[in-house]
Amino acid sequence: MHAEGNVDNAPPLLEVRGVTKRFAGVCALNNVNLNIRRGEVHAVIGENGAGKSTLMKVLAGVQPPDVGEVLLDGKAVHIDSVHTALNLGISLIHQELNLADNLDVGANIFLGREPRKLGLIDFGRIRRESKKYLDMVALDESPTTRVSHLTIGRQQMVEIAKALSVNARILIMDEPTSSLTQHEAEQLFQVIRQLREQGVSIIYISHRLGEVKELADRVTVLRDGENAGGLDREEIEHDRMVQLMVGRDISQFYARRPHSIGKPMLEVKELRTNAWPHHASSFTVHAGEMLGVAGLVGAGRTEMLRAIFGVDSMLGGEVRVENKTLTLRSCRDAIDAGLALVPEDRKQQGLILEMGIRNNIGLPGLSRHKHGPAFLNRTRERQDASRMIAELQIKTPSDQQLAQYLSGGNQQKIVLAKWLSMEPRVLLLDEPTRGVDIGAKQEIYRLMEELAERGVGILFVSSEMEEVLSMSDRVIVMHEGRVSGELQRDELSEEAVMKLATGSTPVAAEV
Amino acid sequence: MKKILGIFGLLVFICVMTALMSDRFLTEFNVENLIRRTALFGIISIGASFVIITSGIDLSIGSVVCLIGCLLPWMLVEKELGVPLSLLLVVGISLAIGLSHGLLITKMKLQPFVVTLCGLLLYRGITRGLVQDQTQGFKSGFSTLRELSQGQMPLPGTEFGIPNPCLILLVVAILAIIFLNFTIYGRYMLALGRNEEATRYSGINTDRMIILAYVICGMLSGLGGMLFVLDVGSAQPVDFGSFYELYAIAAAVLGGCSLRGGEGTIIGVVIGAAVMQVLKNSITLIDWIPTNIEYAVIGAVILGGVVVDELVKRFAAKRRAMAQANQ
Amino acid sequence: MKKILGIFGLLVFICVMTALMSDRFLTEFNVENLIRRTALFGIISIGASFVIITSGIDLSIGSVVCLIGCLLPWMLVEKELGVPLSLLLVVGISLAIGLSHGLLITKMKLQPFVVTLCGLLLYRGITRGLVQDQTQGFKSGFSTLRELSQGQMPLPGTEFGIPNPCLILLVVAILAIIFLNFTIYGRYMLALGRNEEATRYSGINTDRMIILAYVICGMLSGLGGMLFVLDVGSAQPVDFGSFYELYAIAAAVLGGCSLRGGEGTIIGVVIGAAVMQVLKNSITLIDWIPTNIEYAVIGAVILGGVVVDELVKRFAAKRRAMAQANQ
Amino acid sequence: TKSQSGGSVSSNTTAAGGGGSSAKPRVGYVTNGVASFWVIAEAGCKQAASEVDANVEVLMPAEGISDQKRMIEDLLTKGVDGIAVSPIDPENQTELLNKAAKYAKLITHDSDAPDANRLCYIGMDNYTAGRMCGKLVAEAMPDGGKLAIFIGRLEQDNARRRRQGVIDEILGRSEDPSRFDPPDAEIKEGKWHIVGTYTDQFDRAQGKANAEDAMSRHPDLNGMVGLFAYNPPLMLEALKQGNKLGKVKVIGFDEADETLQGIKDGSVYGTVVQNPFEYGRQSVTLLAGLARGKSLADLGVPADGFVNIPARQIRKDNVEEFWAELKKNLGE
Ligand SMILES: Nc1ncnc2c1ncn2[C@@H]1O[C@H](COP(=O)(O)OP(=O)(O)OP(=O)(O)O)[C@@H](O)[C@H]1O
Ligand SMILES: Nc1ncnc2c1ncn2[C@@H]1O[C@H](COP(=O)(O)OP(=O)(O)OP(=O)(O)O)[C@@H](O)[C@H]1O
Ligand SMILES: [Mg+2]
Ligand SMILES: [Mg+2]
Repeated sequence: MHAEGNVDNAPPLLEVRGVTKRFAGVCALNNVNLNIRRGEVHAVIGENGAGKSTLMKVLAGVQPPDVGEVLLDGKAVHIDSVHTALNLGISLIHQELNLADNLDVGANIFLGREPRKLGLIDFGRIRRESKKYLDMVALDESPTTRVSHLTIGRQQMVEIAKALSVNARILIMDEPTSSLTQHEAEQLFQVIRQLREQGVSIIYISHRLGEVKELADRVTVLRDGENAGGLDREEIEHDRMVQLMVGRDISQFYARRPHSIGKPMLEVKELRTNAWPHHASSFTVHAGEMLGVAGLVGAGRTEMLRAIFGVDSMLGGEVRVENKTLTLRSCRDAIDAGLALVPEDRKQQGLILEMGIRNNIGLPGLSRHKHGPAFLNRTRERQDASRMIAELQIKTPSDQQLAQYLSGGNQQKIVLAKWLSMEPRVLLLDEPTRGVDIGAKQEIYRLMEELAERGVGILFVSSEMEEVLSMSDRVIVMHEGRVSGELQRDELSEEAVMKLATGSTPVAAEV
Repeated sequence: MKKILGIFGLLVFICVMTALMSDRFLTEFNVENLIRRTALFGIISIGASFVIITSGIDLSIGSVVCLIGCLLPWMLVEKELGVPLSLLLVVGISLAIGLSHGLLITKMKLQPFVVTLCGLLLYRGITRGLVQDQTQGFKSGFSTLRELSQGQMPLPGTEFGIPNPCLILLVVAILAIIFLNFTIYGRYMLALGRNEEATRYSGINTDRMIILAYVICGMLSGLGGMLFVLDVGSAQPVDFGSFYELYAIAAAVLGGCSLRGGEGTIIGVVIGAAVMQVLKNSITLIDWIPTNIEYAVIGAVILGGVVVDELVKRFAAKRRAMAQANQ
Repeated sequence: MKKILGIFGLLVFICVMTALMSDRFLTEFNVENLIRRTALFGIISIGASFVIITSGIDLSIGSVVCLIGCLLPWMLVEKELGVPLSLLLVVGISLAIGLSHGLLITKMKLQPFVVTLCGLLLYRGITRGLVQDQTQGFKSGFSTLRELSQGQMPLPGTEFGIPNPCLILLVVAILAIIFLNFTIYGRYMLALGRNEEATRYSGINTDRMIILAYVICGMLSGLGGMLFVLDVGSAQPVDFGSFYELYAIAAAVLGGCSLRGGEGTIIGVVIGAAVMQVLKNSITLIDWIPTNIEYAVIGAVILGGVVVDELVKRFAAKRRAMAQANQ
Repeated sequence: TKSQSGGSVSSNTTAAGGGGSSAKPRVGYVTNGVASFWVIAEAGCKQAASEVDANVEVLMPAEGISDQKRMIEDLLTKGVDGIAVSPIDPENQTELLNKAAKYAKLITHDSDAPDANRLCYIGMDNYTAGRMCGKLVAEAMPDGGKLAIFIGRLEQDNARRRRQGVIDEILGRSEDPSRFDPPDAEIKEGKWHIVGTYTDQFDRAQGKANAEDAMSRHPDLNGMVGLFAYNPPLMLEALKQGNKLGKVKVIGFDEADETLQGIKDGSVYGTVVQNPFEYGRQSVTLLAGLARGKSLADLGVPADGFVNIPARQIRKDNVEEFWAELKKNLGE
């Protein structure tokens, strides 16, 4: 725990005292304290919905606290707007992407702080300066590229460059790596270390405890909106963090139970998608098998899953499920064949946030269980929902709760529940644990395993190396829209995956 | 339910105030008229609300009313096509219009506002060209057909009768309520109005649902146009049904539909339509309100309605938060 | 640039076709008329485009044109307030209207469609009540003031003169272009039109920017209303400026504004306004097109324009994808 | 300020049109709106065009006064030889009309613009026609009673005069077209009680609603006067619905089929009809003659420039004859 008279004994740069924040329905923060020293990387961790993002939004002037005060350099400050926060030198990289993708990279980096000449925007300076920050995060994009032309990962790097450009004293990063690959993440860590050298304080939020261990000087843990303790540099260990976060032990890696692999469930042959029209992929998923798909961001993995699920039409190739070739005109065809997809972006593609849990879970099954020609089977819907809520241990006051009021992990469980109630034969998962806390992550792993045991074929895309390594029976690695290699369980290693992911070029400065 | 309460309260309030200020308001004759007008506008408003629920908009409603309103007497009187064929054509045209809106919006990915704005211009223009700007009327014929709008079903044991359009509205509204709340399609529409992408990922053919919504709207606009012209007796292509889309959309909004999609109740929409018709009636019946500020009164009432609705919502949210904090 | 190219091509195409079919099209007199009309509609369309860029909508433009168009002669002729005071009042009223729209939308969180729909009803209603449904005109007076709309600046060395509204449009358009593309406020509007939250998180007071957009739209509608009435000479409260909001929005859409916000160029919008005025002119000038299908032609051209635009976009995207794949 | 463009237009006119009396004259006929009334006038125009060998173009502005301005300008652009206009707001359109008069022979029809340089006016006096309608009212209701007036709009000059004529006639006032009784005010004089004037802005559903509401508000109404062509049919609909057909006297204006049928059936006492067919026919004949270089006097226009096409009262006795003539003119 934080020993009060610590090594460097410097007065805190930023101090949060007794902050409380309520939303309709939840108390997101309750009497929370936090102190940040000059030039440290301070990790804030906690389960989904613990209040991390809310606390950061309070600091960044996005949401005013109900009670409590914030002190900067020992002086009470009143952060009533983002503008004030920026002026005080506090800059926040939000958990969700926040870019105006109709503008170019440079415009986004300097949005709200445009250099001016004679009252007009100084475009030349924006171009020059943003290049500097792009170089800092090693993003080789021109400042005049439209943001909408970038992949999600690259957009995240732009967001980071934007935060850097503030030259903040306190830089807050809310899960910056959730859409980055290992390589990009490493780049980010280097930037963070540099900034720390320069005396910038960094508040770092992540569900990847490995990163926290690697980076953080101190850790503050939140649980259910309250302080659950803190750790100093030498105390930062996986088990202690987990202990504080969830109040019980969870082992570092999920231990797979060995199980048998059956007949081929999903066969993909020479599949070509819009992202890489001339590159084709082929592979097979067997019953009870977990096939991991690794690759760099933009390797075309999401596109591939979408094509298999019939969201986008494929350019060529064949998809067979249990030896039957599918004609995929829409998702319905895929669902009818026994496929299910947990998409990458749960808020946009997985859930209808303003609808209740029950209706969300019931949505894909409505047409299967209808009465008569088209009447709703509400009983069935209710039963399915309560069964799933119990089975997946979704934390909610009622099955009518709107999906938007749940924490990220519980939202992800609803997306899973929605598909499990359809009893799929093949489950496609796209980054199933992105932004999900360690407890929920373990449960998702447990669910995946249970399904595999029941003979479901699982194809999962993940950018988290640990996850790929620990969960897969077999891994295919994608590079530029094609499968660049396949690794059996005993061949799996970080180096091997990275080698294939970067297109068989020797792994350079990575890791 | 709560949403309906507000607009229902407003309707009751306006009715009570008017009844207090004019002893003629509650006469059978007036009530009957009000019911008939509400029914006519209610039908097109229900159409509008389907489109709005899928987070679309239909600006062409008034022009479809014009097209059908002019074509029906034109086909019957000028072209002497006979009632069955004419009705068939009316149905076919309304359907084709709704269908083409839906297809343009889903398959061509055009914005509903743009597509239906073009519709607004197009259908009125076509009507004017087709009937050469001539007023089209039934010339005192077709009285059986016109009973559809003008007749009434006597209530046994009373002098009072329910106007036929009201019966039609009743049927339409009940079907709409069942469709929206008790069938999977209604659920799909509500879901896709909130989040089309997620609905599509759930295996629902959202394009088909959106097309269906525009088809329903087109059909109900056509039905409305038919009933309007059967009621009024004649139609002039240049101004028949002009601005009715705005009345229909306003009724839907008053009735609790959000233009952001995914929300709305049929009963609320019908009450919304009633509010506007009663308002117009009140302005005529109450002597000291000059009739030329009619638009201003309607505008003010709609604005007041949504402002109060918003304030009540905020107040409720605040009270809920307080209550929780005190627990 | 590419966006403008399409609409510019359409304008040129229509002009060439009309010129081929009517030898009167390119007479000085006609060109001058066209320029004046385009200028008048261009001004209100620029207003509309600001609101559309912030992903809002303003349906009240036509009613503001009506309000100002009737009030100006009313104040000058009936109330004899004098030119300076009247102009001041015109500015004040337009500003107040824009401001109240902006405040209702940002602070009360009402939907732009609803607020401005109420405005549409309200301002026309108020005008009708205020001037008692009487036509308001200048009665052949105030000719100096009317020069603003009717006069022209002779081009030295030629017989040709540039109509004053065109000069006003030029000033408005240049200011708008500078504002939108070269000042931070324009950039904020573009950004918030696409992603309001992100813009707010960047420390920008988005509410203030949205209010500003509605104020600009209100002011330009007011300016438009003033120029329209100075040009025409009189205004009837019941139909003056009726449907102009739709023309303005259509011009903005034709000119490349997306109703989803964040996109649009001023030059495109002005060309969009020109397309519609030239179309109307062509229909009158070309003998074999019956004038009563005017609306139909405009509707068809707008629809055709957006459909072709969409197809071209798809084609370009496909080709780009192919090109990338071949690298 | 228009002198420069003026020069160019007239020169173009001569260049393109040839101007001479040998070529077919081109004539424009601009109405004040879109209505069936004008469709009859259009038929008259067409007939005259073939009679005197001219080209005629009939334009109906759908969007009010600015639309009318645009149409007149566009006609001038086309270089027509003559234009007949029914000005929407004569008092304020002087300039536009004078401009038109500069480049083409300009006459007014249906509604006059005495201050503008028009050559003559073809039509009738709406005030007089109103008084004729008032006479019908007095005939139909010898004992007087409660009366409601229905009209599309009141801001049009012809509408105002027409209504005033009705009121002045039944109240036995002197002739004064400039009088104006406010529309909402009730007028009680002697045996007459005029409860008000209802406008509908051309919305037919509203027009019918007005008739219904007037009956709700005044259950003892004895008479209804409809002053725009579509008003009497709507009043009949409302009466039918309220089972008061025949109990309330209906006096109309213009010649909607339903109105004429009503006169035949006895549910309408009578109507006053203008003669739009003649408006059109005479306008075109006159303009074509002027274009061929004839003078007004040659063409039989009285010195005061007013070609009177009188309104007529149609009652049960002459309705058959009138209707037959109307059908013939429309080519039905
Ligand atoms: N605008 C809001 N309205 C209502 N409730 C909210 C709002 N924002 C957050 N909450 C709730 O407040 C609680 C804390 O949310 P917060 O986003 O801070 O959690 P978190 O620790 O960042 O979780 P995660 O790891 O999933 O990002 C959650 O229960 C959340 O549902
Ligand atoms: N809708 C789209 N249209 C065109 N190109 C797209 C589209 N979506 C993605 N792409 C492109 O396709 C490529 C593959 O993207 P995809 O999202 O499938 O990668 P991924 O490997 O799944 O990465 P991530 O880990 O971010 O999900 C990228 O180059 C991206 O720019
Ligand atoms: Mg968070
Ligand atoms: Mg992906």
